[in-house]
Amino acid sequence: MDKSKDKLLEMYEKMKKIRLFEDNAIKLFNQGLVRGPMHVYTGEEAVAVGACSNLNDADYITSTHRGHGHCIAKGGKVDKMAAELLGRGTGYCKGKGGSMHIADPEIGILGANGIVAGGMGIAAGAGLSAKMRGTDQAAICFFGDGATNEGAFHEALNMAAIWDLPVVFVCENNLYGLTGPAEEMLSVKDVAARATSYDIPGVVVDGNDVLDVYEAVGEAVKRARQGGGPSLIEAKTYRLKGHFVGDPCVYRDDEEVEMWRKKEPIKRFKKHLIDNEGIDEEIIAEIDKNLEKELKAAVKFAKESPDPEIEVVFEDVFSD
Amino acid sequence: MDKSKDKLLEMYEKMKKIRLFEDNAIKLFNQGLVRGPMHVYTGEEAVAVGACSNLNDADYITSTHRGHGHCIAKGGKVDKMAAELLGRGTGYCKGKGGSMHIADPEIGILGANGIVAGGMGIAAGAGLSAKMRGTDQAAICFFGDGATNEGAFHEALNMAAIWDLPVVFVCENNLYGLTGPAEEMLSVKDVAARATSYDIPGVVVDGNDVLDVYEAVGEAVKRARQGGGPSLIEAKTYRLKGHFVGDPCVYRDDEEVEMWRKKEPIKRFKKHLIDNEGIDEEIIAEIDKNLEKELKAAVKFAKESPDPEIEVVFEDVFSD
Amino acid sequence: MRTITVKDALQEAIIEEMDRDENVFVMGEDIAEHGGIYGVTQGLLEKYGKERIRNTPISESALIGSALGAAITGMRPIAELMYIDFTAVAMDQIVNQAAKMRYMFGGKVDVPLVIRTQGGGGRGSAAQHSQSLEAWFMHVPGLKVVMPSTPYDAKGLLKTAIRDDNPVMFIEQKMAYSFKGEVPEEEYTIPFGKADIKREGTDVTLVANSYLLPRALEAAERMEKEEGISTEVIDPLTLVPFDEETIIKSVSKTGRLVVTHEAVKRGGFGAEIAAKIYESDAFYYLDAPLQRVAGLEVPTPYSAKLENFAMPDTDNIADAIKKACYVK
Amino acid sequence: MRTITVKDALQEAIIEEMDRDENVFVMGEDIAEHGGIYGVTQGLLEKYGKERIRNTPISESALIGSALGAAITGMRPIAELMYIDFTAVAMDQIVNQAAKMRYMFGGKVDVPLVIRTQGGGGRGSAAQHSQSLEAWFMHVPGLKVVMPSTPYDAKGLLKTAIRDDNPVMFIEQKMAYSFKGEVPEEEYTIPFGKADIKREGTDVTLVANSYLLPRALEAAERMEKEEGISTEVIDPLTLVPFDEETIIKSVSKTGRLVVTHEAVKRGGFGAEIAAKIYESDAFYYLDAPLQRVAGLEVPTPYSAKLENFAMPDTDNIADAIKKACYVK
Ligand SMILES: Cc1ncc(C[n+]2csc(CCOP(=O)(O)OP(=O)(O)O)c2C)c(N)n1
Ligand SMILES: Cc1ncc(C[n+]2csc(CCOP(=O)(O)OP(=O)(O)O)c2C)c(N)n1
Ligand SMILES: [Mg+2]
Ligand SMILES: [Mg+2]
Repeated sequence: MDKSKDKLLEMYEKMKKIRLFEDNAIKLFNQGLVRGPMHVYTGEEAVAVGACSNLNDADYITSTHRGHGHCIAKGGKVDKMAAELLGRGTGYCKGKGGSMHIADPEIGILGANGIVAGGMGIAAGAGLSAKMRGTDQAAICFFGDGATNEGAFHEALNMAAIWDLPVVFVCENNLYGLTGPAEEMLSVKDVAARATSYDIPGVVVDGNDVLDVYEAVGEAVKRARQGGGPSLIEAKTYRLKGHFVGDPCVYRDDEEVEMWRKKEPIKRFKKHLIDNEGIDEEIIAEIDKNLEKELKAAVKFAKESPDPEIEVVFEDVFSD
Repeated sequence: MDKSKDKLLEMYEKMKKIRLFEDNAIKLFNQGLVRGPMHVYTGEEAVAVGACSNLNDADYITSTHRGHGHCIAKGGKVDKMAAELLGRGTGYCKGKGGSMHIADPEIGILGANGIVAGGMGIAAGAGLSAKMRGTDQAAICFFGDGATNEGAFHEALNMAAIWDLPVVFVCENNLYGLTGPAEEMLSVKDVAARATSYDIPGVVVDGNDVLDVYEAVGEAVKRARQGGGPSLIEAKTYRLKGHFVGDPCVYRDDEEVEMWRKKEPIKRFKKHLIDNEGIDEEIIAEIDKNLEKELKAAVKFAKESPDPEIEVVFEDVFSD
Repeated sequence: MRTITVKDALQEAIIEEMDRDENVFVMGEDIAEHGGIYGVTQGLLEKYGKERIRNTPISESALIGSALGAAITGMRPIAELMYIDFTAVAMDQIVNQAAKMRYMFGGKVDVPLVIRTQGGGGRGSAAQHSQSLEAWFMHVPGLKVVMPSTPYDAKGLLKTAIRDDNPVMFIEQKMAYSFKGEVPEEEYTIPFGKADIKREGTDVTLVANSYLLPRALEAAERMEKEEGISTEVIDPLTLVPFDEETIIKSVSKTGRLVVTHEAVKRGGFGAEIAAKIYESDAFYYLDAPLQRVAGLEVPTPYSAKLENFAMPDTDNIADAIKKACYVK
Repeated sequence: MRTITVKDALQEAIIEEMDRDENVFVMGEDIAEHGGIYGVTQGLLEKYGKERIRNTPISESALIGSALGAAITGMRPIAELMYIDFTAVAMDQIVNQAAKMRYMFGGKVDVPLVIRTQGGGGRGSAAQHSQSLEAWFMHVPGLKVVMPSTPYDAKGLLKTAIRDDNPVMFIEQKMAYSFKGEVPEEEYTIPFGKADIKREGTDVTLVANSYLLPRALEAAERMEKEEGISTEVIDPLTLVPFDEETIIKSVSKTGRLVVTHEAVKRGGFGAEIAAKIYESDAFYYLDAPLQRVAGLEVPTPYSAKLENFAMPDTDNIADAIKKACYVK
């Protein structure tokens, strides 16, 4: 398990990049430049980054409606992402996908997904494919607490388990579905307990502690690559923003949000880097500054990019 | 828990009635009088009878493609069932349903179901309805081991659990789906272990021991009526015939069938009644004789019943 | 008369029917505190409590399945399926169970189940949240299919749906919740299977509903003014049951048919209406080829420019009217 | 030439493509030892082993989902969905995921996925095992829809489907597996989007496919003999892509159109074909109203008497030919 300073700083950088991307995304949304529902990942950065830090470009992820974080963590480019949010022709999907469908199969990002639990079977299939092709690729399947009440969750976990597929199922338990509290909607306290149904490891981790996630998912990825089959990892976390941008959040109170803001993963990791890893605050400041620049450039790129040509509407229905 | 001789004899009678019904059904099928796939319950009688012996007419059941046993156990009439198998106008569904859709909502039989796990949400809904209407009705939901890999299983159990619905989920684990061995297709040894996912009781019973089923389901029904919520009961059993009538059974060997034939539930219960309950063999012989008559009459009724009138095809699409 | 939105009209219908019959209740995702994703049930939790305004887990198959189970055992559920695209995860319970149950059981059950859902484009919700899938349900015997446009129709039809003893797919449109119109204070219902002639005309028959109805009316006005074409605009209100008679009569008079819907053209309800005309006696009065104005045969794209291009609009409808009348 | 069944022709296609490309594999319920519920994959387990002839749990959503996941990461799965009725439990993965993925991702993936399934009536399988649902899939951009009838077509089209880089719904018919016909030993494929004129004629155009094609041909023969009517019988082979040209050309010649399908009439593919004719230049050559010969608008009943009545047959088609030609 690589815990070199470089690796740790790379993780910090990715988390921060996600945060800044979302800050900008919200701004763009509020400027009326983003359409449709947009779900931001603010506060959950440690999960995507901790998990994906165990993967390389050949590995796969499937993502969700709240997908920006997964995409960045797996190596997605913020300029193409921003352009996609703005529906521009230079975006990841030529402006045809938007926030909920950003994908980059070349680096294993098998797509955000607008259907809750819609990606879980796909992740199993990517794992099946890796296994049949005899590679050591692994797949991480991201999904929320709410998604664990979908039938698709159950079917995919059973299938992955019986075939020992190299898939790590990472549940982001952020306490709510859209507005439905996990407490009311889930018949178990810990999603991880559902691993029992598939006779696979079920592990709870602190989803706001990137190293905790990194390690647990690392174990699971290793197991997966070695033919040991799937795992279910539940990362307890919280979304600091509403379900979608503009959510009045009538279903939760401010104290709860405040309480979680204190456990916010980026500051926490920064503190750890400085306090325990002997990393210079200035190095971090430098990273932050570069990221600010990168994001600024990405937004500029997006804004200056043209809308797709009308002909694009007819393309890509079929491959020929 | 009623274990009077009358009750026990009633249970014996029902089990035997199921057996005889299926024997006749197979005969009718082989005479070319039954169409489509027909799945018989031979060897699993103790499950339906043990379970339904805890219900009264106001309670509900949902059933499966292998539904004859559940129907008889809940009080269904063999003449109307036989007529339905033959597609006659006097059948339970006027000949429009056939084996896989026999229903008698008046006595709580909410239908056999051609879709694996198709009845599970319906059972939850019947429980919800009972709860909302403030009655103490309970619902038993029957399904197979194969069905527990369907998403609908998972969704229904979670829903029933969070709302404490009065539903008892009874899994007939007969070791196979259609041809898929539970051993290979299920990621757990015991279906009952899946109860953990819903934080509800999960119990394994000997599905070939009618009293074992009766007691475990009885507990669960009591709990359900009292607002204690759902349970998952796994009855280990075996179908002595093929999946459907005509199944070449290439996926299992004769020894296995022979082994289970020895554990066959009706002989076993009969022995228990005579050996331990002091019931006279002649009383049982009398029951058998009467059942033979009843079944003969049912088959006669079915065969002599006319096909439905053509106009019937247009009826019942909508209620008006 | 007072003017209210479709959203409020739908809510009034629900309130009136819940007050009228204690067995009516609402279940769905995020319908309680949040009031539903488009706000139709806002405030109802406070009024009726969480038993009758019942939030469900994200389990659409169990949502419809349990609503169905409740419907056949004495209750009258209104199940809200957040987006019509999500019918895809509940299709078995809608199509194989709810729609067929009465028939399969030989008439032994009533199924008083309303499935409220919404579809269509216009908000950049992209391919998995913008579909128009009414044609799927129209093709399934045992389902009634309702698609209102105006607040008046939305309210009257929803009340009828709730009182109906059969499964009803009640399909709203996300952009149409804010449509405004007159709705009387007095109670009323609107029968299923009776089309509404929204505008009389003599030269061409235009069938339109839901989000496109106002666009159709606008196109009709414009063509009257600009080209002197008199367009009869008919809203079927319900696709099942379908009022063939009114449309056949109209086309027999005008000889020209334009149909518009948001759903992609291939296999949309426009095809069925066209076939009904082509096989009816109206055939003998036809003066021009059919014009269909429908969604492009592509998944809904996200970008405003592309989505707008992919959706029918007033201009497209006006063009079709002209084409149907051989006006260049 | 040798004569084989549709079942054997399908199996030959699978074998040839599996031999040709090691990434092709089959997955589905009960397809291994048992060889599939209608026997198409019988014997393949012995030949290819359980990795490539892969039995799945009863989990249709995961079946299609995992096939899709495999398809976009280098494999070419053939997923067998036992009955088309069960697409209802996998609809999201077919419609929201597989069909739209390439488009949503801006062209970034190929989706070489074949979904083989079977539908239709004739065996007393009742309402949940007898549907004809091709119209649902035809209405979803991004899916190709294939419905073969003869062994020759079944083999050639399945090979094309397996080589196609897009999701293909390959829809068989349960009674048609035993259809026999000539199939060459030599390799061949059949292109998508090219209709096949199965019988030439001049008086009326009859569109038919799948199980009803032989009935249509029989009706055509009978009408030739009994009434001197010359019927042109066209099998579209693929509903998506659809060969409009051939049918428009035929109807422009005959002026009369009969369409038959097992699916219920309302919203079936006959409506779409009718609409295509009505909106094409063939309109100007039409001499008679459309005739549709389709399933009754009811769930499929179990009893033989009722089911036979609910399904179209040779007599119904012959009657429609006569009607289209104004022969009483
Ligand atoms: C099948 C389906 N049902 C409902 C929705 C609407 N929806 C979008 S996100 C969401 C909540 C998902 O909750 P969770 O899985 O916990 O993820 P989170 O949003 O908390 O990250 C819902 C209900 C959907 N997109 N798809
Ligand atoms: C959704 C669905 N998938 C597949 C089938 C085909 N099928 C019918 S019965 C059956 C096996 C069911 O196994 P199990 O649940 O164990 O019940 P058993 O037959 O053993 O009683 C299958 C696969 C179906 N009817 N419905
Ligand atoms: Mg959540
Ligand atoms: Mg079984």
